[in-house]
Amino acid sequence: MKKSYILIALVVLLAGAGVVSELATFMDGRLAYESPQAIDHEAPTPRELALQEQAAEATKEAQEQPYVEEKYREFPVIGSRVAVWMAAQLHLLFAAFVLAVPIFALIIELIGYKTGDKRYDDLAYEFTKLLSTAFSFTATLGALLTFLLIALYPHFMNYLMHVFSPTFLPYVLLFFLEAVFLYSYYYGWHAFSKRVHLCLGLGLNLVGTAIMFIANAWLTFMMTPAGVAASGARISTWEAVTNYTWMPINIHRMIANVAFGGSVAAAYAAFQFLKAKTPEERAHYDWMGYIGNFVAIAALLPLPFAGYWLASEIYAFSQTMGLTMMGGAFSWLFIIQAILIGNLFLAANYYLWLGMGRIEGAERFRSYIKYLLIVITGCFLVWATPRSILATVDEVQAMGGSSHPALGFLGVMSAKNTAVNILILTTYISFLLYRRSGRIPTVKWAKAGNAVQFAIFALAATTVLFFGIYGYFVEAAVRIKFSVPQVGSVLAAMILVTVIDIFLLRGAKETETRWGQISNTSQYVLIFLAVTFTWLMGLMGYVRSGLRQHWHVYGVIRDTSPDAFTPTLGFATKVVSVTVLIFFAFLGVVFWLASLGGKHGKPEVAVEALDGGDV
Amino acid sequence: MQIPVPLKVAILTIAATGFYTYVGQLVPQKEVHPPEVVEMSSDLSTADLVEIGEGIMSGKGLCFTCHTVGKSGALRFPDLDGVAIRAGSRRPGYDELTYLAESLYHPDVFIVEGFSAGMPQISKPPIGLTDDEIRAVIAYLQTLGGQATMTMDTVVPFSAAAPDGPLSAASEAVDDGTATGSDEAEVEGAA
Amino acid sequence: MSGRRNWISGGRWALGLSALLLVGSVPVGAQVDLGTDAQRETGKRVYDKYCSQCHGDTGAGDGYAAPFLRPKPRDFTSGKYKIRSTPNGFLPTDDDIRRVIQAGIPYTAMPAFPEFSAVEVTGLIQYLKTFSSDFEDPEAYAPPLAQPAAPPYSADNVASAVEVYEQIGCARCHGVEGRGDGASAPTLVDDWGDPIRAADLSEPWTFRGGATREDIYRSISTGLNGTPMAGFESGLTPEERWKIVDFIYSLADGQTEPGYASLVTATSIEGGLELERGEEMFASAKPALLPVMGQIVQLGRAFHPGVRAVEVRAVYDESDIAFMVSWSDIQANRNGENSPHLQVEELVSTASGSESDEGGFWGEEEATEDGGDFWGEEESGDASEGGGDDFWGDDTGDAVATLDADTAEFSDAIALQFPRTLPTGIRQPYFINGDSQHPVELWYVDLGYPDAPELWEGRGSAALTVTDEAPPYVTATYKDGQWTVIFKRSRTPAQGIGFAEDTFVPLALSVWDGFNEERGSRRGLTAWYPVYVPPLETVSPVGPMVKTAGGVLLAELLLILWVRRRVAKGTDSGDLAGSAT
Amino acid sequence: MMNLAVVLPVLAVLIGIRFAKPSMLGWVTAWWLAAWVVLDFGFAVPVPKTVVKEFMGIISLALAAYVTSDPQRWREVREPTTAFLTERKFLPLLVLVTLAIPAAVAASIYFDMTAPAQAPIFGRTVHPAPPATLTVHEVTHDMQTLDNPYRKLEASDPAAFAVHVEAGRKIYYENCFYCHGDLMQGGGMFAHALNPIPTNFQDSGTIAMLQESFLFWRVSKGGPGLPEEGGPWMSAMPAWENFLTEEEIWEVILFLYDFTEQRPRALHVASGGEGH
Repeated sequence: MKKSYILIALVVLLAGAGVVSELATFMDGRLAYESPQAIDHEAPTPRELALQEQAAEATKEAQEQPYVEEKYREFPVIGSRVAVWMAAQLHLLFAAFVLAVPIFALIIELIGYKTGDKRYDDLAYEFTKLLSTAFSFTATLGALLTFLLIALYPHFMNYLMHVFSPTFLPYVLLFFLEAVFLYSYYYGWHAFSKRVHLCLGLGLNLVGTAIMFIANAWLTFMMTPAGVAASGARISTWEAVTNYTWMPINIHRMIANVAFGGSVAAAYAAFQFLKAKTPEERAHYDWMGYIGNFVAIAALLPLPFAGYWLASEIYAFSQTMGLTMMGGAFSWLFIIQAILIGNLFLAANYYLWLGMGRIEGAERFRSYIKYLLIVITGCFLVWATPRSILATVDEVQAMGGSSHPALGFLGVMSAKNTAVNILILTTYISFLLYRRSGRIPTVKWAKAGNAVQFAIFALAATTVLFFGIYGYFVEAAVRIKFSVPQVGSVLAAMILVTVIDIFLLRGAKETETRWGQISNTSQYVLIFLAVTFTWLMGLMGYVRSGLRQHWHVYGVIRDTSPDAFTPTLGFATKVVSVTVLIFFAFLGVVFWLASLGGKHGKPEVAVEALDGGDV
Repeated sequence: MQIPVPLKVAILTIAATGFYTYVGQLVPQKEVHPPEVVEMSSDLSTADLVEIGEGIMSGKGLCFTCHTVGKSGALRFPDLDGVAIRAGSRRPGYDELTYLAESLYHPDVFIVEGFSAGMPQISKPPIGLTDDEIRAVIAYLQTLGGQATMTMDTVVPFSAAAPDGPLSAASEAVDDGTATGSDEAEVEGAA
Repeated sequence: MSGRRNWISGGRWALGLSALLLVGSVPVGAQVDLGTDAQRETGKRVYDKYCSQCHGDTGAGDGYAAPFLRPKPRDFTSGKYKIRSTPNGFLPTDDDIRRVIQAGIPYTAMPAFPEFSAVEVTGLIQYLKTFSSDFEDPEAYAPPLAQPAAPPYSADNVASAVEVYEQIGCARCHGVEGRGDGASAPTLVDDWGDPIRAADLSEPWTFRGGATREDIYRSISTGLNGTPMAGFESGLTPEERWKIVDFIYSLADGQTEPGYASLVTATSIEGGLELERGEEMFASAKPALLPVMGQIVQLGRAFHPGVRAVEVRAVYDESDIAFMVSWSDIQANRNGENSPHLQVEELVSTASGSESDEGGFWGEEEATEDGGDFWGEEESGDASEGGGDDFWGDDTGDAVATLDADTAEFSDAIALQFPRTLPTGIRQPYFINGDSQHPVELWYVDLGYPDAPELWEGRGSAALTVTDEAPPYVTATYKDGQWTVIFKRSRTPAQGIGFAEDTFVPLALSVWDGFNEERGSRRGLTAWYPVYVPPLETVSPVGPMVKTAGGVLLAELLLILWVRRRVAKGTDSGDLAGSAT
Repeated sequence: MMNLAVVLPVLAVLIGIRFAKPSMLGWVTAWWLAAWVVLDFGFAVPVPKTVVKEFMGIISLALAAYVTSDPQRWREVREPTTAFLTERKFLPLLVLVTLAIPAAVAASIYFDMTAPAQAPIFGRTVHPAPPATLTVHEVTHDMQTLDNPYRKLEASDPAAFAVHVEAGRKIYYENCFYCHGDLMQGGGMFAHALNPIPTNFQDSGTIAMLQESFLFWRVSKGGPGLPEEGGPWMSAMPAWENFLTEEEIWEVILFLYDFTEQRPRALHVASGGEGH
């Protein structure tokens, strides 16, 4: 009964609306026809005449109007800048994934080929499975970005084409090649011989890297233009390509892509783990997540150094831009970055510690966690200490300035460099402990080897601390150079210790690793890591692009659009967040599609025999 | 009450991004705008114009990207020191004001010996100075070796407000900018 | 802490020495300690880097900064040290000098040097002694005066002290209310003939010798050498001195720190903002003490503003806002004229002293040199030497007569400065008269003509104009060394800035002290301080409180329920993120 | 630097806890409280609230990671908590706590909303980016290559250098010390009346981090010449080009470095910058 009432009410409402609108048109017509002429003749009413005249005039006016090239067009609601920003960000995130996965898929496949261990081959295949859908997304988003740019920034895009038109054809050709390689690599996994297949993988990586290098040329040119006259006229496309920041960005992006790709792959594994029904599945995806995370963190460790190189090139190009980045409007962005990276390190270590639960005999290392945590927390705190502190007027007066007399020491470069280096070293020790927890060395010199490893760590840490503290006593010009021995000692220590470890654990007695026996929490940590990586990429993309401030091409082509201003960090973080959420929604689709394909090819892996410690 | 995994993951993702957004709101919020467009009311004094002009030269006009004041040696663009002294005598029939105005509105028409063309039309985008801004720039240039006489009422040749004068033909030829060849011809003719 | 301990030990030493004095003559060799060569060398090294820029290479108080300083840097060649523990006219002890070096002298250019090592300070003391031959003269030394422990503060003392305060003539210089506005205050000069001001006893934090009750007692006992302030060691009994101390202490309600404000908060009041209500209207408003600095940024610089701080109160109702500004002034200058835009010549030339050839820029004249015309006659300078029953001599009375405020050329004035429009971002107009892009308005009143306040617009100091907008209503009173000026204006004027509720409006003040020859750009001013006008109807916190607390409670209950369910189901696997199946 | 009256007792309590061996829950709570007390009250100069919040957030995260990274520890925390939330004997206490927390939240909101207004906060840019070029006394300098013309005398002609430094000293004590102070610590006679307060040149984070050209820019253009992002726009620093010649500005810069015994950042050093 009730339902029918509602139905009747709806019908009545619709009918009512129709009647009213009909009435309105009718009345309009009535009013128009009030003119006596209209009653007697077919001739048009004065109103109609006036309307016709108006229309004719408008047409004439439009015809007479010369074509004016538009400089900017406006995207509805969110504005052109945000539209392009989000499209570019999404495109880049997918592109990063598509470029990164082949790198470590190929390496894993190679390991599988060399060791003859089929599990690695399966793992590589599983990673690749994520690729094809992601590739289509990348291409689609790339097209969207291009359309948006041409539509919204026609004038500026015209200029970029003026400089970079010679690079377009190679780009498109490479893109075709990429598609050919990718699909043949994926679909031909079991079709080709392993060697041919590996070559396909290599080709895929080379082409992918080349594509990225070309695209990087465009965007680095916007930041640090070269090869053009002051008026903007092109002098040399090659010079425009090889500008100041091109190579640093290439390297930085390559490493960051691997870190990002690894973390997204790990998130995929985590997602599958959580949905898994059988212990076998759980074991497999636990392992996959572990490998993905390993790749991500291994790439994360050298990333700050690549970042330093990039920053120093920016300084070399323009001190103004460098100071804008570090001292100016963007300085607070690096505090947010510190929080993100601190979270990354903390979460990565946390995952490893949780992972110790699945290894028999890991208990003996459990007591070290406390100290590692204290060091990591300390470094995190130092890194997140702002140079100039947000404080109330009273607090500022109490401090005698915007930096705190005690905390001020932690806000400067010496302290931060030291913190980063120690953080990297500590994370590496966490890894080492994890690796060790499953094995007991049997070589005779095990004790001595351990002692040497410890000594190397102590030496590296001492070097880092020494230069960190010494940095307060020397002038800035000298201090800047201190980062070299700091970074050097950390890198050297990591390499040396790894080498020793490989020999030390030769023929080690291995305890059981119970893959799949890990708390669900750890899998959420993996997903959290992926979100944080993605968000961090979004944020750093913003700062790289934002540094240009009100320029399309820094110092050459000015941005005169209404969006030329640099938005607040709060706004930027909102855009980044929305983009990240959209990305993860898309990613969900990719995962879902990948899992559809895998339904009938479930990994049949002997869980107990899995050995993930040695990558 | 078992929450499905995708939902949990979604909640985690939203919570994490939400947290970072929150952190982003805690830091100082500064919006950096491009160099301000100087509001030029019609009652500015000559001294005001000079000051604004100097600001435009170093800011919006980007003049000092290329030009220098008080430098010598191998320069890519003419040094502007003492430009007011030279301006009145450089081209026959051109007084100081006309010369400066032409150099600003149509920089390629007359090229100082020893230099090559390359200055963009600053009255057009991307620099896009308005007539009044160019007025201020001229006022500043007048002080470089001379005395500023520019007022808001002075009619600046080549500007939109200028009546058709003997030079408008030349300016039109340059204005449409379709054929560089014709520009060169003008240069020849004018020189 | 250590300073006080020094005083106690000094006191003991003094007791011992007074015992010796009773016996006979002072043993000479025991007192003249001029240090070793090494000490003096150390001292010279320190002095040349840290001291000579003010006190001069030869200790004559003629360093680079000297022309810009008031009080002038100490002339060490005179052997006259202000802050001592010894009787008036005698040399200080080493500890006295040490104390000043380590603690500095408040509200002068003399900074504290806590980072000097003991060796450096000792060396410096010995080096300072080489500047004056007095230190070689055993006769110039005297043992420190007794410094008894302070008795507890007594309010009764305050009432009975007033009599002593009047009787011995404190008020003649320091004024009845202690604001440094005594009748002879305008005439005071130090032993070098430089004008000097009597301390404003209502601002103890500015006392050169320190603001604690012990410090005040010591300054009263020893006097300040080289100034008209005599020592009252013999003139007053210790009890009487403590009475005076307590009286002074009470003038600032026992405050020893100024407690400068960072915000002026307006208070809403009932009954209409009628100027006739006067100060009573501001009874409920929170006073905000704002420090005043000299305008030294633009020509016509004021290195020594006559006003050190102003106290601001603000009240408002639906339609109007009123500000009450009060400050200590040595003298009410109602004659003469003043105006924000007047040009003044520089009082101080950088070229003073050695290099007279590069003067020009600051203005040619050095008005301080021939200060007699406004700083008063010189004869009062030797008044301190009397030291007997009549500390001030008779001649000061005449001096007062000759320096009459009625003949002054410069009048006192004050201006409240607000931006013309409320700044939207962090950018504010230039704090001195605004700038061409960010104009300000000045609520200006020349206190010689309090009935004719003016509203000025400033677009930089060179572009100050009187507008024809309605100026604020003003009343001004001067009483016992204090100006009190009340401004009242509509909160929603036709032009310019309004005072909307719940907004921060930047305020900067300028004060001209006519006695100090201030006019135009030479003046004291403050930085920008926000004036906050709270909403007339405050939002009740109950709503948000209930909402948030309810939300928290709900979350808690959900959590408890969730945990209980899980426990009941037995699915509590211990995994943070949920069941592991 | 530290307020020992607070730090030492906290340390004593933490050491005591080590021997008292409380439950994991008690241990974590104690450490969290200890960290908070030290941060909030343990410093001679109070740490601003924003930093305390940030640090406590990080420390909470670390403690949570510590507790949950080991099933044993997690159980030790979880079990008493679960017991407290579920068992009947705790019910009265649970009700009390459940009500107390919203009450505390409500109270803090009450105090927040009725607290007297505070002056608004303006973040300050420590070293705003300089312009590409700088025009002082009608001479335009390229900031990239601008250097102190007298700096080279330091090595080549120390006597002449000393003369310039002494000239700078005179300029400083005729112009600058009113705000920046006799000791260059930013504590001049007028410093207490300024906001932002004058720069402390003795701080190794100021002039030692900068090239001399940067100082030349700041000295010659002062507060009015700060760029758009160089807040907070209240700097009282005069544009000294109105008072000093170019030579005098360079000399006073020489003196700043000489007196504070700092070295300027060398020209053309590509650096990674700070805060990275």
